[in-house]
This record gives sequence, C-alpha cells and structure tokens, in this order.
Amino acid sequence: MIRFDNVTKTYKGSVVALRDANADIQKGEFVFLVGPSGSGKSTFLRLLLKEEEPDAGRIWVAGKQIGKLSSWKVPYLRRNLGCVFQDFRLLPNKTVYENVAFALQVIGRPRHVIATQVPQVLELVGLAKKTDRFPNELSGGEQQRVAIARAFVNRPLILLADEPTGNLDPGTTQGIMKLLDRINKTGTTVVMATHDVVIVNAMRRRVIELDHGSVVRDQARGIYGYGA
Amino acid sequence: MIRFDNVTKTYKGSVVALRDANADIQKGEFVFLVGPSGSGKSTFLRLLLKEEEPDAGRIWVAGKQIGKLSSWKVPYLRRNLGCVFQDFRLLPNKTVYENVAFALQVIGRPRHVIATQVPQVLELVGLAKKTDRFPNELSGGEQQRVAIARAFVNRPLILLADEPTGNLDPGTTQGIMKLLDRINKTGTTVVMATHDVVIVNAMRRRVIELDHGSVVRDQARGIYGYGA
Amino acid sequence: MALSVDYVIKETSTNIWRNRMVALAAMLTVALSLTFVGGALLFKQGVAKATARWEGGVQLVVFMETTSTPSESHAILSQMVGPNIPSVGSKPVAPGSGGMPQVKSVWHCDQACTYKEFKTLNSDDPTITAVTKPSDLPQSYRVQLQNGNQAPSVARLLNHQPGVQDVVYPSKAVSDLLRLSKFLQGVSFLIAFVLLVAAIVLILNAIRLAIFARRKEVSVMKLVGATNWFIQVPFMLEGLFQGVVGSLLAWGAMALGTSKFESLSNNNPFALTQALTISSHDVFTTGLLVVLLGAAIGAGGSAVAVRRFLDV
Amino acid sequence: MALSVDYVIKETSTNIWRNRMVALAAMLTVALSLTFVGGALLFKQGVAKATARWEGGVQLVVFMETTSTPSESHAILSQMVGPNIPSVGSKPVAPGSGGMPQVKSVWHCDQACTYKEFKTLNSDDPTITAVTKPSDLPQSYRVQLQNGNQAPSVARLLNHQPGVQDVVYPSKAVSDLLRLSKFLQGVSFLIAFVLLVAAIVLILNAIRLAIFARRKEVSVMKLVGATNWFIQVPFMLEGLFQGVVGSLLAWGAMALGTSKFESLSNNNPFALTQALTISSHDVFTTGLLVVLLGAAIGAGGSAVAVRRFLDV
Ligand SMILES: Nc1ncnc2c1ncn2[C@@H]1O[C@H](COP(=O)(O)OP(=O)(O)OP(=O)(O)O)[C@@H](O)[C@H]1O
Ligand SMILES: Nc1ncnc2c1ncn2[C@@H]1O[C@H](COP(=O)(O)OP(=O)(O)OP(=O)(O)O)[C@@H](O)[C@H]1O
Ligand SMILES: [Mg+2]
Ligand SMILES: [Mg+2]
Repeated sequence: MIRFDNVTKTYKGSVVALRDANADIQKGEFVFLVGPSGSGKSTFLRLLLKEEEPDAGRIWVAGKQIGKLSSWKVPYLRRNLGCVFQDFRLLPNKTVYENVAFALQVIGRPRHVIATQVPQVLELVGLAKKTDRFPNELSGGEQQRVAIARAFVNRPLILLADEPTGNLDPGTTQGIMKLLDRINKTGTTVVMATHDVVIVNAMRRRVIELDHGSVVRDQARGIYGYGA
Repeated sequence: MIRFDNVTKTYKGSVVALRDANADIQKGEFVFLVGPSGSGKSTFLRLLLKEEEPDAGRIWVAGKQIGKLSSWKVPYLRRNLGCVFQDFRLLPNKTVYENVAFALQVIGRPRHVIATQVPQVLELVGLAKKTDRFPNELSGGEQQRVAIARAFVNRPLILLADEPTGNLDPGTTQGIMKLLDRINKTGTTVVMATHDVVIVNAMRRRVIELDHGSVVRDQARGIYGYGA
Repeated sequence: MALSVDYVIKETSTNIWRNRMVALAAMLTVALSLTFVGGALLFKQGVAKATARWEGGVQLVVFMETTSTPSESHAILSQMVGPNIPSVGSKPVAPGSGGMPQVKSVWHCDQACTYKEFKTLNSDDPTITAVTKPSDLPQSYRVQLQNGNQAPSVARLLNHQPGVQDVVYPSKAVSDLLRLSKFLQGVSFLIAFVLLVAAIVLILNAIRLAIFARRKEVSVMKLVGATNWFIQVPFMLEGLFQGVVGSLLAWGAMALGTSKFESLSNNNPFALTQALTISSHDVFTTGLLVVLLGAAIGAGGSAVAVRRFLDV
Repeated sequence: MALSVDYVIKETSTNIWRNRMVALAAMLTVALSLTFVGGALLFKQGVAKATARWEGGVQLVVFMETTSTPSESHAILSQMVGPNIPSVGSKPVAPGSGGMPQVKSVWHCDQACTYKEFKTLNSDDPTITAVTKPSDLPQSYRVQLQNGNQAPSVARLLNHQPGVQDVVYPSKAVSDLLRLSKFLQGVSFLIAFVLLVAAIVLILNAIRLAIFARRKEVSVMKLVGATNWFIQVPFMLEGLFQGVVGSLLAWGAMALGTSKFESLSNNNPFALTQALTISSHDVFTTGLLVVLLGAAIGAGGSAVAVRRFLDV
C-alpha cells in the first residue's frame, strides 16, 4: 500500500529531513511513526501527500509510483489519502455537517451522495447529535472527531495522522485512539506520527522509529522507545 | 503576584470559557494548569496578558488590578509577563540571537543593554554556541529554548507557558522542564498549562485543575488527575 | 469534474462582496483607464475622418468637373508639372521643367479612389453612401506644395480653368487640429497606460485578498483532493467580472461623453470641435474593443494573481 | 520610548520594498489623481484670470478716459440708466425711466477697483504692476445687458462720446471659454475623484499587505510589550511616503504640462488656448496645495489601514 525506497529529502538550508529511508506498509496495517522532534515524521507524511518532492528515492502509494505523477493528477492521489492534524484544521464558519460535506463538494460528488454519506460518517465518529454546531462550540476531542470524519468520508485507502492527539488531554486521547482503531478495522491503512508514549505502549502496533531522518527501528507490536 | 477573583469569561457564541474562577498565586510559585481540552486553560493565560477582557470578576497582576488598566498601558503590563507557546512563535528570517534581541529592541532598550543581556540569557538556556543559526536549522527542543530565552531576556516577574512541550518528544520535554525549573528558582513565578501527565506527576508542584471553566481542584504538590 | 454553475456563482460573488472596497476601486480604475483608451481612439478616428483628404501631406486638391474632358484634365496637369509628364497615377510625381515651381508633387485620385474616400468621410451616414455612385463623384489631383502658405495663391491660379470644379486647401482649423490631435492622443494614452497599470494591480490585489481571505478553505480543498481547476475558477471569474464591469462602465462613459461633446460643439461652433464627427457606429465598435480589453485585463490580472498567490 | 530614526527608516523602507508593486501603483495613482486636481485648479485660475472682467455676468465695459471730467462721466451714466439716478456705486443698479432699454444693470468700477483687477490680470508680471499706479488706470462702468447679442450695437452707441476711452465686450472666444471651462472642470474633478478613491484604496492596500507580511513580527512585538506607537509608526510613514512621492510626481507633471501647453498655444494661436495664461507662481502655489493633499491622503489612508488591520 505504501513503500519508501531509499528516500532522501533535504530542505533548502541543507537540512536533511529524511536520509535513505525505507519502509513497506501493507494494506490494513496500523503504524506508529515515532522519533524525537525534527526527526522527519511530518516530512514522511508530507511526501506521501506529494506536498514535498523527495530529492532521491522512490515512493509508491496504492501501487503507483508517485514521483512519476504529473501535477494535475495529485488531487486524485489525495482522494485516496485522508489526513488529520494536531490543529484540526476545521473551517470555523461552517457547521460540523458543512465541514464534512465540504470535502465531498469540492471533489464534485453529487448532492445525493453527500446527503447519505455525511450523516453515516458522523454517526461513526459519534457526532450524529451535533451536526449543526460550529467548531468553537465543541471540545477539542469533538473537533478532532469532525476532522477524522472529514478525512474518512470519502472512504480513503489510507488515513494519515500527524500527532492527532497532541492538543488533547489523556481522556480525550483515548477516545480518539479507539475511533482510529475502529477505522483501521474497516480495512483502512492508518499511519500516525506521535510523541505519546502512553498510547503507543498501550496499543502495541507496528512502530517505525526515525532519528535524524533515518529509520532506526521497525518493529511489529512495538513500544514507544527502548529508553522511555 | 496573580489573583483571580470570581472571574467569568464568555466568548461570543455564548461559550463559557471561565466560570467564577478563583486563584491566588504567590511570587516564586510554580503552578501547573491542567484540565481537559476546552476547559479554559488558555483563556486563563490570555486574560492575564489582557488579550481578552473578563465579563465579570477582577484580576490582579503584580499588585495591579488589570481591569482598570487603560489600553495604552497594556504594553507595560506585558513587559512583566514572559510568554511561551506550543508552536514556539519564532521569526523564521531572524537568527537565534536576533530573535532574542528583537524582544529588547522593540521595547526600546539601548544597544549596550541588548549586547550584554542576550548572550547571558542564551548561555542560561544552553544555546551559547548556536547564536547564528536560523530556527529551521534547530530541533524542536532547541527552538523552544530560544522562545524561553526571548520570554525571559527582559527578566519578567512571571513566565506563562501554554503547553510548551505539546510538540516535543519525551526526552526533549524533560530538558525543557529542567530549564523552566531553573528559571523558577531565580524567583520567577511560572504558570504552565499542560496535558502531560508524566511531567506533572514527576515534578510534584502546585496543580490547579479546570473543568468546563471552573476551578475544580487546587492542590499543592499535586498530580495530573485523580483518575489518570 | 462537476464544477456546478451555482457553486461558481456563489463563490465568486462571496469573494467580491468580501473585498467589495478593493473590487469597487478596481472596477472604477478599469473603467477610467478604458475610458481614456476609448476616448483617445474615438478622437483619433474623428480626426482621421475630418482630415482624411489631407493625409500624406496633401496641401491642395484640384477637383475636376464630372463632365470634364480628358484634354481639360491634361491641360491642368501640364500646368502643374510641365508638358513632359503626360499623366500621373496614384503615386506622387514631382514636376518636370515647365511646371509650377511651388508644387512639390502631384498624384491623381480617380473616381474609384474618390468613392473610397467618400465612404470613409460619410461612414456615419449609410443612406448617402448608398445612393451615391462612383460616377457621381469628381476625380481630382492631390498636390503637395513646397510651402503650405502658398496654398491660397496656387489655388487662385488653378481655379476657374476649364474643367476645374473647385480647388480646396485645409483651413487653419484643420491643420491645427492635426497638430493638436497628435499631442492629445499621446497624453491620453500615457494617462490610460498609468491607469491600466493601476487597474491591473488593483485587480491582482483584489484576487490576492480574496485568496487570502479563503486561505483556510483553499488549504482544506487541496488536502481533500479538489482539482486546481476547481479551486482557481472562482478567483479567475472574479477578476474577469471586475474587468468586464469596469469596461462596460467605460463604454457608458464614452457614449455619454460623445453625446455631450456633440451637443457642446453644436452649441459652441469652435472650428476645432466642429470639424470632428464621431458616429455612433464608431462608439459601438470602440466600445466592443474596450470590453474585450477589459476582459483581457481582468482575466490576465487574475491569472497572474492565482499563479503567484494560490500556489496550486 | 526610544523610537530611533534608523529603526523607523529601515522598517519603512523594508515595507515599501516588499510590496513595491502595490506601492508603485499607489504612488502613480496618487500622482495621476493629483495631476487632475492640480490641472483643474490651474485651468480654473487661468480662466478666471482671462475672464476676471466678465465675472458676475458683465457683458459690456465702458472705460472712461483718465482725463475725463465728472460731468462727462455723469452724462454717460445718464444715457444708460436715465437722468433720475445721479450716481452708482459698486452694486449693480437697474436703469430708471429714460435709460437704455437694452441695459439690465450698471455698476461703477473706480480707479482703486480697476487697479485691483489690473493686478489680478497681470499677477504673472510683477514688473508691470510695480510701475503702474491706480491713477494711471481708467475708471469704468460695468454693464449687464438684457441680451448679450446686443453688446456690439450698444457699444457703438456709447463709443466716441466725450470722455469715453473705449467700450469693450467679451469676444466669442472668451464667452465660449467660460462655458467650456465649467464643463471641463466638472469632468476633471470627476476623474480626479474616482482616481482619489482608487489611490486611497491602493494606499490602504499597500499598508494592509505590509501589515500582513509582518503579522508574525507584529504579534511577537505585541507579546513582548512593544507600544502601539512603536508598532504603528513605520506603517503610517509608509503611507505618508507614498502620498508625498505621488504628489511630487503630480507637481512635476503639472509644471511640465503647463510649459508644454504654453509652447503649444504660442505655436498654434487658437483663440481658446491663447486667452489662458498660467503663471509659474500659480503652478507653485497649486503644487504646494497638491503636496499637502497628497500627504493628507497618504496619512489618512495609512491611519485607516493601521486602525482596521493592525488591531493594536
Ligand atoms: N519547510 C521547511 N523548510 C526547511 N526546513 C524544514 C521545513 N520543514 C521541516 N524542516 C526541517 O526538517 C526537519 C524535519 O522536520 P519534520 O517536521 O519532518 O520533523 P518532525 O519529526 O515532524 O518533528 P516534530 O516532532 O517536531 O513535528 C527539521 O529539522 C525541520 O527543522
Ligand atoms: N476566540 C474564541 N472564540 C470563541 N470561543 C473560543 C475562543 N477561544 C476559545 N474558545 C472556547 O472557549 C473554551 C475554552 O477554550 P480554551 O482555549 O481556554 O481551552 P483550553 O483549556 O486551553 O483547551 P486546550 O487544551 O484544547 O488548549 C472552548 O470551548 C473554546 O472552544
Ligand atoms: Mg511534525
Ligand atoms: Mg489551550
């Protein structure tokens, strides 16, 4: 589903964010991306979205080598990739329903598809009763659920999450992890960058550890770190 | 040093962020502000900075009731309050030295004062050797040290920190906590909002817990939460 | 890729409303600049029409009677250029020995040539051109002189000869008009140019602000896989709209200005304004040109803005 | 509060450079709009000077000899307004019985009044006004007629009477000029107004973009306790700079345009342009006014922008 083949990424200013990284993630896996700050986790995810180009190496997503993708095809790549971030990135002037529907509208889905899929996914994330609220009327955990609903409404093959619980308290974090687990169980591949020792150690899924841009550990049913 | 007296704050949209909150923090204390997401921690800190006005109640900072402060005096209030955030808020086109010096320049400190105080504070945070680096050449932990140096260079009476370790890995977090502890030992009052169970439980300082805008616990040498 | 019409209209109008002040300034500036462009073009056309006969430095026209014989015509020609030159065509010919020393060159405008000129001069009155045949019109000799001041004396010499219908030369007003028009056109185009720059910057800015106001929406759109086309179209339409509305205003101002000018020159018979006639047909074609220009400015400005600031 | 000069200059110039395109457009638009304002004012002054004598609807002036006797003067007056009105002052008086039926009103301009007018008419030539005394100048009767077309016939009646030096009435050119000038001034001010709006929006925008480009710096400045003054001054100076540079360009354009206009009207003696004279003194005072206006626009625009977008 996802393959990194000797990928190197250097930002201008000669900062090496990824160095000869290799990884192979199968369909349906749940993978934690860990490592100290600046080790290249966000870069790993941005490369998958083709928000950045690698300097060397090849990247496959869903069987396609994305380095060869012409730029007008990038939107279609992104429709296979749901995305969740630490800061939610909801539109403040749209309701919960509108925020989720927006993701379908802008890729040109017809109205009746939107009208069936949005309530369905809001039911899944447990917000069926708050469809008309605005983001700032919700708690952080609820906002992140909306963001997950938006990422998932198009039934992507892969869900990418960059520190989705970074702003949340431990109780809320647990709820979000349960939701991601449920989404993973539907067959969606989940890749999640995180600093949260507690959840990595509790979930015991595959862990890829980066350090200064290199993959230093790739462990099935791993924990946050040897030292931590 | 800081006193909240029945403070209530409602955002437009009738979101109650603080409800009848009371707190009294003495000079030199180190206080953790904990509570679930949306419980009002950031609002607590923003009220101290007079970035927001309370709807009811009174707030004292350094012996002055800041509700009575005319708006042109707000800058002088803020010179007593150092501030650190989760996202560092450094200026990307300035070096480490320039970022710290900027804080003194814009409040009109003469050049010789800047030339002595900046190296001194960079020494304190352990970045004496990286003065000419740009923020994106630094790790997250180092960037947060620069932010702390900038907040502290003017020797404020109080240091406010809103989830300063939210973006950092556990190892880096420890270093930052040590630094804040050292600053606290110089007599600076530190108020820090956080979700990090590990550090709150390890440090055993005063804990003020908020829930839905109310102070539900105020405990000397406390832990993160009863349940967690 | 269903880019539904109501979505695009809604987005575009929201954009414009959000930055209505900048959008308004952009439209007004487009309008003003295109009014100058259009005004200068109309003025140029008016002057060209009023002075068509005097193009290429012609300073004297000898109209022959439509009933004049070839020998009469030849006698006149001989008088001007000397007996050694039996005939002249549509290219100017300098006089040989025995010609008039005041004459610099002469060319011949036959009936077809006169008819063409007649149509230009009367393009605003199709009924006249319809009933007139080339054979109704006189052939003529077009004379350039060594010195324009000699026109009256040379005219006196040639007039009242057999076969000559009339000898005419440009009045002071027309020759002044020719000189003035060059200057005024230059100034108008300079002003129009400065204003066009301002207009393009204002449109660019309006789009930039619209993009900025929607940067969160745009980043979410990119994230969930909206196509570039889908993201760009509302912004580009916004620019187009501003350009077109501005140019329509310019068209209106031109039409109004022209009619005001006409009524003014009917009341105040200056030689200057009287000599100019601007047909409503001219106003229409220039108006169309102006609208095309406005559309091009709007589309161009927004395309640049979308490229530079949207980064899709 | 040490707001050091080099800090302010550095910040302001960085701001301008960063958005140089918008800043340039703003300056050009200020320049153009103020050129129209200044041009219209100069034109108005020129027309006023050329037509000072004909203000207030005067259609005939009877100049008396400087050597004329009071009885001669009185005889002329009686002829116009009838024997029942022994004298008139600086207020218009309608004729009584026995006066001329063509006359609507008459007032008297004594030597002091004439001297004042003389100075206005010759303000661009101080040497003449210096050597001329009021007693060198004729007193005169200013006559408004029932119908302007009667001016020549009335003038013939009054001329060559004892004590009368000359009877003058405005030429066709001057009366045309008066009518045309009203129209052109209106159009100029309309154009100038539209352009002023565009200029202010452009300045506002330039400042808005400058603020936006520096929003991170501004938020840090606020955080560490910089005063509002410290934050605002560079942005306000930026607007002021744009306004002043634009208005200086306008001044230059006005000076250039005036000299070009003069050389043009010296070469082409239209009655129209010939009647106008614009002194360099007028250009200077109008230029100063224009710079003041430019400074006001710049400061005003930036103040609004700082208020609206800086939120300090
Ligand atoms: N746009 C950019 N330009 C220049 N350097 C960058 C940019 N983005 C990231 N970097 C640098 O690349 C390196 C890797 O960054 P990345 O964001 O991938 O790390 P991360 O593992 O996500 O860190 P964190 O845990 O702090 O989010 C860092 O040194 C960072 O400073
Ligand atoms: N600018 C704002 N406008 C409207 N509502 C706001 C605004 N800022 C915060 N709120 C609301 O006020 C409440 C308290 O917010 P606050 O940011 O103080 O919580 P917090 O404890 O800092 O949460 P977190 O742990 O997520 O940072 C929340 O419900 C939030 O949605
Ligand atoms: Mg990251
Ligand atoms: Mg907060």
